Amino acid sequence: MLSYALLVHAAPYSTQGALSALRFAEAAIARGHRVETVFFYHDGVHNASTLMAPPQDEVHLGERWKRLGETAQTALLVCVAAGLRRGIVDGTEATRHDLAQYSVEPPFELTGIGQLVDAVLTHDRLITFPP
Amino acid sequence: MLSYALLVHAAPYSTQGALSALRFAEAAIARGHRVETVFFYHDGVHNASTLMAPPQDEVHLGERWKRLGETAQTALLVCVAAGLRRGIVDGTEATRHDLAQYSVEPPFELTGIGQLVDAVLTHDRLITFPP
Amino acid sequence: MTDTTQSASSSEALLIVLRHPPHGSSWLREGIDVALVAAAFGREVELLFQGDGVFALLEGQAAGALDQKGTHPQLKMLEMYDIERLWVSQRDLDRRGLTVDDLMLPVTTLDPDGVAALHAARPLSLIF
Amino acid sequence: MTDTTQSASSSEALLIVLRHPPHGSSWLREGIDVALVAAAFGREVELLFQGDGVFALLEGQAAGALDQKGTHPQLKMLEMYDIERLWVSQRDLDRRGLTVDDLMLPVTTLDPDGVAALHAARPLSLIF
Amino acid sequence: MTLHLIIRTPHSSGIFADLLDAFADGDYLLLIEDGCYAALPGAAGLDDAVVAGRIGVLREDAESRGLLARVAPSIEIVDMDGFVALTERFPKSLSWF
Amino acid sequence: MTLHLIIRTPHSSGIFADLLDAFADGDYLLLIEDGCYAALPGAAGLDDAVVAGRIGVLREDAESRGLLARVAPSIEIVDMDGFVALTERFPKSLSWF
Repeated sequence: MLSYALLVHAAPYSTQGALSALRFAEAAIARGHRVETVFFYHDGVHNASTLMAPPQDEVHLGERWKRLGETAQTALLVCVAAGLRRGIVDGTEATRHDLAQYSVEPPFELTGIGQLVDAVLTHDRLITFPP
Repeated sequence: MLSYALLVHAAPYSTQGALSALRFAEAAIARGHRVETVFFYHDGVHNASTLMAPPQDEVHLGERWKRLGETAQTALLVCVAAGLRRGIVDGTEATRHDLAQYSVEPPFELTGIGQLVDAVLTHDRLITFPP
Repeated sequence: MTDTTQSASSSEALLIVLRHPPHGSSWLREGIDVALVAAAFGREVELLFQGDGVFALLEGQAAGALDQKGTHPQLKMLEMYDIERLWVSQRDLDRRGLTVDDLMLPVTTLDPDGVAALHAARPLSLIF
Repeated sequence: MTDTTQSASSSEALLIVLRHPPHGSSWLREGIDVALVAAAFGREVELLFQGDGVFALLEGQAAGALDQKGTHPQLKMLEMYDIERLWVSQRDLDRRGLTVDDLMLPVTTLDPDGVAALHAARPLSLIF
Repeated sequence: MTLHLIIRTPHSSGIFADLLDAFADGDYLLLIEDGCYAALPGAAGLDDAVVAGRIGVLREDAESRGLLARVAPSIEIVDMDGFVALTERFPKSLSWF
Repeated sequence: MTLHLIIRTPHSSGIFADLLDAFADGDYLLLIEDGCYAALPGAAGLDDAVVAGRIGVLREDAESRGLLARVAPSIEIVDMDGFVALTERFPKSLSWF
């Protein structure tokens, strides 16, 4: 059994990258591995938005990530520097930046780049999903 | 004097496209033209987020677009189909989709693709800013 | 290969240029969406498949994993919207080892001069 | 051109591969940010400039319009973070009509075999 | 030994040149997403000599694009389970974009 | 007559081939953003014969990239005001990406 970290740069619904990452996570778990961390960077941070409202007949990426976090205890980490400038903020950051609304809720978690470096160093595998 | 429509596909802060579009708009106005419409499509819809919190020493794209809308009477139109799935929703759509928060406020306005077709047909010029 | 650029019925037709392949990104779907809306508004619409956009027409496409519908069902609706003029760059087919026999819809191929002439003949166009 | 792949002090160094040019996208800045954070955490970090990433090193860059700072100020901070091993693909310089004299920092060039050997020698790497 | 992943078509990008420069003995290349188009026999981009026998294409992505029956005979067809198996075999992976 | 805009480097993308196919008599090509790198004399991508004398580069974008002193002599340097002026002269513009 290996521990995996996935690095997701792809924005939701614009390219296939987020779908590929989700499919990979599910296939890895099916083979008995642990997907411990998904780190969202670059436009990948938009995957963490709690405000997605896709058509009923399309996959709801936010819900799928959330389900992965809950069922596989995968940490869903969002780069705070990449997120803040793109409108990806949780309640705490919204208050700090005087914003009336927010777009991120648990299990997604805003963190620093240090957590990505940590994931690279401590997991058995890192797989990157570009836009 | 010509009337311009700008089509912005570029996400904020990920590529230079939104900056190029803003610079073009300002230069066109300085030459006496009207920039009547900016239509945000694809990942360009993220420019409409009211939740951006960029570092102090970087341009605040949301504020710059808003200022353009207010000073030049430019319509800031956001494709609703592209926006909803990406977490770009106004208060009305948030209520309709049972979302507790929203990410779009006036002068940005969610509209259909028909408004893009209309802009192509009725303005003197259409300039596209890709990602 | 027929250069029928000059015979296009209206120089005011909206030309939608499709340059991206299906599934990998939303560009193709978003471009076709614009074409369908413009046609629904009564505007004459033509499509030009250029570059990797020729892959949009490849016969035998299917839905992808995780509810990815793809764009081939949309393309099959073109006729219903009276979008009947489909141009394809022959050189871009050649570059990819494809021929018109590999495509799912009847198209008119254009050589590079024809591609340039079509672009030049249409005052309104959008690239996706 | 010196192949010093084998002499790298630690096979556990983190290799950050930079393949995008400055200003046009945030890739370069985001890649350098990861390098600086890793170095601040005490990890040995090396940079490989490949493809359009070689443009990051071009002498004479400046801030852009609308407060675009660019990445050249970041690169000048590398030494402060003890990131001193900068590899550049000679072939990618050649392809762009550039030489090491066009670059703002001292670098070590690698031929294609050297690029492949460097990639193979580093168990930890990230491409931006 | 590195597993290389590529998601772009060979015609749309200059990545293939950089990837081939970085390809070492014992490495493997998996074509996914729009990278699958590089599996067409007529496609440009891949220097067969460098990657011969060490290249695969992701079944699901090739199938949805209508490529499954067209894949060049020298290219392996790999499903999602096989993709994960490749990441087990290769301790390092690089995604080119 | 069309104003063509390109934002990518000639090495990173296959767009230049498609753009040149679409380039007609009387058209003009303006290099902006990362497209400015195509203004380097040693850069691949542009077939001079097709676009000769009808190509410009955006000053601000070339300058920030350190390219201003390196632009090939056949390429015009155009500022933002000149960019707008080009859109006045050419009723149609196409952005390639």
